[in-house]
Amino acid sequence: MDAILLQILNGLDKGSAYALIALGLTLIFGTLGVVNFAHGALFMIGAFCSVTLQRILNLSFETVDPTRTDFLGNPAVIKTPYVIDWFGESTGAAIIDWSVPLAILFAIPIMLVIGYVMERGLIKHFYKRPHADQILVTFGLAIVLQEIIKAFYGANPIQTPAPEALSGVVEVLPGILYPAWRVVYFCFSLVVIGAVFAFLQFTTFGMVVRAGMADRETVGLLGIDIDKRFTLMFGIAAGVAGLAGVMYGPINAPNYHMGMDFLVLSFVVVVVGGMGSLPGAVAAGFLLGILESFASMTWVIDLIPGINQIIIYLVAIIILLVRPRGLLGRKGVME
Amino acid sequence: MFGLQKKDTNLLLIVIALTMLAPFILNPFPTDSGLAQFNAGYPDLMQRFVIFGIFAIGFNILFGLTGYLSFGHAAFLGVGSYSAVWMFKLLSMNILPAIILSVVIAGLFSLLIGWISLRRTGIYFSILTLAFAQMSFALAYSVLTPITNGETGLQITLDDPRILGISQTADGSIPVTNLFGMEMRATTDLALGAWSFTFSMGYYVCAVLMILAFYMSIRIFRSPFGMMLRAIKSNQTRMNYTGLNPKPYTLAAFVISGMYAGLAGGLMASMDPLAGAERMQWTASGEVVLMTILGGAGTLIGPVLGAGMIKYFENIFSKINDNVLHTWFSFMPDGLENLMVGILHPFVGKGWHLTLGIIFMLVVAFLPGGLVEGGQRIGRMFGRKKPTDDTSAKTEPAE
Amino acid sequence: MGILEVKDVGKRFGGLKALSDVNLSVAENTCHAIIGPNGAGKSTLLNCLVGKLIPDTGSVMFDGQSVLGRSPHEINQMGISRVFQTPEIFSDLSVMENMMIPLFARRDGAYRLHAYHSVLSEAELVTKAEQMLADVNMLDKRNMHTASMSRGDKRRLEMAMCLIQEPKLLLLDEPTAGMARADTNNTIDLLKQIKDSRNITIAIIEHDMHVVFSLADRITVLAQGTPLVEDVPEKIKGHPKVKEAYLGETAHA
Amino acid sequence: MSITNLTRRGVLRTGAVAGAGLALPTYLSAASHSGFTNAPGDSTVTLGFNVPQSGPYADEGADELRAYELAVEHLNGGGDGGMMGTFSSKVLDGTGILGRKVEYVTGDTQTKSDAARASAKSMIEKDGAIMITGGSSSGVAVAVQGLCQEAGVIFMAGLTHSNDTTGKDKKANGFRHFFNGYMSAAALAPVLEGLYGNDRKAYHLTADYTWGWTQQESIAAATEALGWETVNNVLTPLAATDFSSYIAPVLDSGADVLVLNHYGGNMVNSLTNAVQFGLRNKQVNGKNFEIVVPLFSRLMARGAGENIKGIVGSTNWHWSLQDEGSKAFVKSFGTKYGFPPSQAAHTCYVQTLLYADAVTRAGSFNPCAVVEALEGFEFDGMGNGPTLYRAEDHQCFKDVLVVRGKENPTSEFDLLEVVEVTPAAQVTYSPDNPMFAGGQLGSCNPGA
Repeated sequence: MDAILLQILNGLDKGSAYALIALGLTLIFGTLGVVNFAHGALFMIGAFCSVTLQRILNLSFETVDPTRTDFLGNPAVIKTPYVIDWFGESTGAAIIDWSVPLAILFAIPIMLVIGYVMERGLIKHFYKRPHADQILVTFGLAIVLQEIIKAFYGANPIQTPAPEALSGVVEVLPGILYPAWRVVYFCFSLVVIGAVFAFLQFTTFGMVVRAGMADRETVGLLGIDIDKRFTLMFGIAAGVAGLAGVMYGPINAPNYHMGMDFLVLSFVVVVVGGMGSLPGAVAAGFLLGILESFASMTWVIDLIPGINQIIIYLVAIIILLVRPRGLLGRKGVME
Repeated sequence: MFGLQKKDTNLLLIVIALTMLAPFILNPFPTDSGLAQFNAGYPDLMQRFVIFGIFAIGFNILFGLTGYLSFGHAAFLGVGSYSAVWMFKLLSMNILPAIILSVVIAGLFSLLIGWISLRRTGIYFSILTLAFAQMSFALAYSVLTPITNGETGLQITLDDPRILGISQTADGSIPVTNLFGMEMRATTDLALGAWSFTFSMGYYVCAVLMILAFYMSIRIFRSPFGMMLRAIKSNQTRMNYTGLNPKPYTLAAFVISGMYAGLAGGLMASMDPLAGAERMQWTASGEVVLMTILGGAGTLIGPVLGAGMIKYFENIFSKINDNVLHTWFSFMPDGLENLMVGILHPFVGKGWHLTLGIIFMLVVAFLPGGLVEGGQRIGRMFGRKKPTDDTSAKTEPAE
Repeated sequence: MGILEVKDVGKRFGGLKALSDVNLSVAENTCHAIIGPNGAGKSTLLNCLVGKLIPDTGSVMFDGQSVLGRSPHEINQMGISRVFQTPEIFSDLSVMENMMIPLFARRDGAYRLHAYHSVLSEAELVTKAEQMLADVNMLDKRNMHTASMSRGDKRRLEMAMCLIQEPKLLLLDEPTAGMARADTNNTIDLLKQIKDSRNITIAIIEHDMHVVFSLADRITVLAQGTPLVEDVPEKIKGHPKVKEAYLGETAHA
Repeated sequence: MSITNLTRRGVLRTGAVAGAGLALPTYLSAASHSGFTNAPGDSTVTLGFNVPQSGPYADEGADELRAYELAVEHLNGGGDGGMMGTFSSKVLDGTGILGRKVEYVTGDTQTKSDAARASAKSMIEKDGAIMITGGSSSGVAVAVQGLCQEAGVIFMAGLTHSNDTTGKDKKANGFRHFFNGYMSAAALAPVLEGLYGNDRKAYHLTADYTWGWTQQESIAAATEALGWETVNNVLTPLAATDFSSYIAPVLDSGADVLVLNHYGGNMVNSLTNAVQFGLRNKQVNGKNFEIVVPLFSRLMARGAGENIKGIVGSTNWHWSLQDEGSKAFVKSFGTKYGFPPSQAAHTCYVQTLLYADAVTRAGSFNPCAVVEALEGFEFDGMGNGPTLYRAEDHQCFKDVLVVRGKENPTSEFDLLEVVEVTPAAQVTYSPDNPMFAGGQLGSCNPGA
């Protein structure tokens, strides 16, 4: 029983990442009608925002310590982060310790700007182009972005640890211990998802966007400049992907190709949820996360060897055959 | 000629000439010059050009004509490779039965996957094919290792039975793939002044098959069947109300393109008897999509150009290291030399992906019809229409 | 016994009754118009005839066979061709190719793999297509891409595509909707010419009374999913029930 | 300096007739002429360095490439000579190989068998490479080794740890200096016994592909011989990035040791996840819960950050070794690049020197002569103590390092501490060991 509860928890926190990425992806489909293969790269850039902040906070001045030697036998160079120098040992160390949560503040403006620049500078010109062209251009962009990150940060993963206080395990249910940061990630994703839904549901802006998603032409006829709003939506989608990435760092160390790793999965999630359906994306994200967790249980693998390798794809096939437009898809979108 | 219209005949003749003379065309630089780095006329790359050309031609029959974007075609290529290698292991090193089996198996496999996936259209179809291919990949990598030899890839070994051939040669080596005794590895070198050219048996076998595949694709493009496929892309409603059932047409196109992929896979294994699981991964499926779009989806020659371009970058640009760069600019003063190397460094060698990504973006931004459109524009600049493609076959890419 | 016999057809969408007790008989070689205010169920009825929708109750017999449960392409193969309200043509293909496709469909059935020979080598079909294009005054546009054609031309092309199949029944769904008066008149002329020169049954759904009265031999008036009256045009003109149905519509509009 | 294309196939030069339009087809098929593929000219010889430059192992690849460049520099008489000074064989004199200047070409394996073979083929066919070396995974190593056997050039494997490379997939033209799964297990077992006792329940997570399986098989066999019980072995998909759903069941499986048969990004993630779940702080069966990572790499240890502390594993070589060979290598590498070399760099450097030495001793570039010179070759001074290149399977037998993640690193490179140097004798197995059975070396192929 505990094992099953654990896997449900695990599925939920896996699903959080899927849901967050898929949410932005489906938002871009729904609003702009663009197949964005660079969305995974946005997630990756988000994760590297926290790497960057960590690097910035660890910017150090160097002093030579003649009493110690480095690996070549030369006098060792001791690095002291400026932050520690300025704020003192304890405050400085605390700031470095909390660099991942701090990176949220750092990442939001960066991701919005990246999203805005991407949309205005590139994606905008591809609204009227066939999906095939969109795929090619965004795929090219994804490669370029990840190669740039690789050039700066290398190919190996870089640890971005959670703050000391949140890196242990917590007892979520009696007798069930779970990593604290994963619980934080799950709650965080609920907040972000909630915020996006609330924004679309309760603001005028959101209403216009939703109307635009339903029928772009009509809204255009009302004299509303829907494009401008959609640009902002692209920024928001980028921001959501970025936040998902920032907070994901402590779960798995970021590397330059983590975006590609998530890209295909998040496409599957979006399609299983139903193209352009926000609740669908979220539901499918959590559903596939939980199923993936269950499929990796030993007795399941013993029962069906290899099931953990293919579960997501198998479920996707079954759902698409039973429900032609995914769980909550609308007719006529991307067919 | 060949039952084709004049324009198509010309195109075919050009393609024949280009493929047959490829060893010359691809080695334009003298062997000892610094630019020899850009020579692509060695057997392996030439074989890859035409093999991926076949793959892309086949993919284009499905995607270019019907607009159904399959993200799982690499699975058929992989299945073709595995079939061929198994033939080498069990039957003989003659490539003919191997290739026939790979086409047949890939055809059957695509029939199964197509039959299921074609119940859906648009992106739902794409995701279904993607899911099947990823499942094939994951299983080939792990659970199916007895058949696929997993991560290492299926190889031929000294103790394979090869009932119609020999398990090992007299000197204890693995026999070589051949076509009725003509070894695929055999090459002839030709030195011509400062130039040298390599003629490979394997390449010419692939080239002949590619020309046949290309010819078949022209026939299909111009046939009633090809027209029906374009009609499906254009308007399925009208198709239905004209008394036509689109499903068998798309399924046939799917299976034909799957067989092309199987042929490519079989040839790949014939040139180099190994079949690895990563041939089936989604990135490999994505690559053929990119080749087709890059070259020009729905055009006859575009996919071949796209395939050539991507393979060229993968094999030539990735090999330019700093050392080579320094050689090129060694005539400059040191500071300038280092500057030039510094500028180019991120784009070559390990940065070849970056260059490819930039090229994808540039091509799609400025040449919406792909490389073929670039060719047409150049042709127009010189005052005549380039005969590389027939506009009536060119259709708008898929929605 | 008409070529098309609709008996007791009913269709519901959720709680909404779209059609009920529809009975209709279209006699061979006549032009039968179905008119009625918006929401009367004309399009639903039409969709039931061509296999896009399946009625909940009743039967639809064409040429002695039931069409129910058959898919649109099978029904077309039985001899029913349909012209849409907004022309449905193959807009990525040339005019000539648009004409060849129905010819192949008529000759080879719903599916046949002709993958090897060229379309243009089918000399007999090409001649037929050219003749038909000449009939609709479009021969000069044979190599044009259809995407750039005017709406009137698209309509004519669609009509030609349907006619070249030599259907037993031609269904027209508001063929003049959204057309300028001159175009409408051209279309009327074209349809008249078709009607007079060929042995063909036409069923037409139309809003424009001018079109209906110029063409129809019989008229069925549909209101709220049920036929109100069926009669010859002269009698329909002054029929009180018809007036009521249409006035009701104007009152609500 | 020109390193491009100088050495096309030997026949080219001899058969070349400089004259416009005059063509001389020289041979058709693998007939006999100069005796072997890509025989070098009189002035230069080209080596092919085939390393992952893109994909997850790009950093390893970059380090391998640095080592190769260093080795070429040393062979050509540049730099401080590195391990050439400490190498027990003294035939290398800094004048290249057999008087020919060493040049090289590079390629990108992308850590894919297909791409690696394409890249190796291009070096052989286009650039006339006489030897191919490099790689950072076993799948690639086995694939390229097979290719080199067919093409008739020597393959000096880079980082490849699977038993299969010199087991069932061994080839006459291929040589491996790096250690393997069996050796890791044999070296680790006694250390594990010393640290954790012989009453342990082990839970294995294994990457679901050939390397993972052979690794797991080796470790399970070695630890079971100690008296450990293997509670479970769960195969994880290669593409997995989040291992939490595999880690969670460990908690109540009753196991008190977790063995992670993962490498690279998989290892970093699974270890990170295991630490997240608090496994390190757990008490099971009255003992501290322990994690073992059989194959360690410092580059990967850096990716795992803090999580690596106190974790035991094995490695082929570590820069902190104090023998003369290691010191000399670390010095010349560190001076040139500013940081210490990785084990991948070490094995690649050594392989290049060993090849050059073998050619020199054989007096010929002919692969068969090289094979003969390497088979049964015993040497020392290369950082791993006395080493044997065994003739039966072309595997090097040498000391294996058991290492542990350092609790208090003094620098960003100082992540591992050597717990024990397991002597070669203890990790040696017989050539017909069942874990290595099923393949044949075949005979050396000099190619066309």
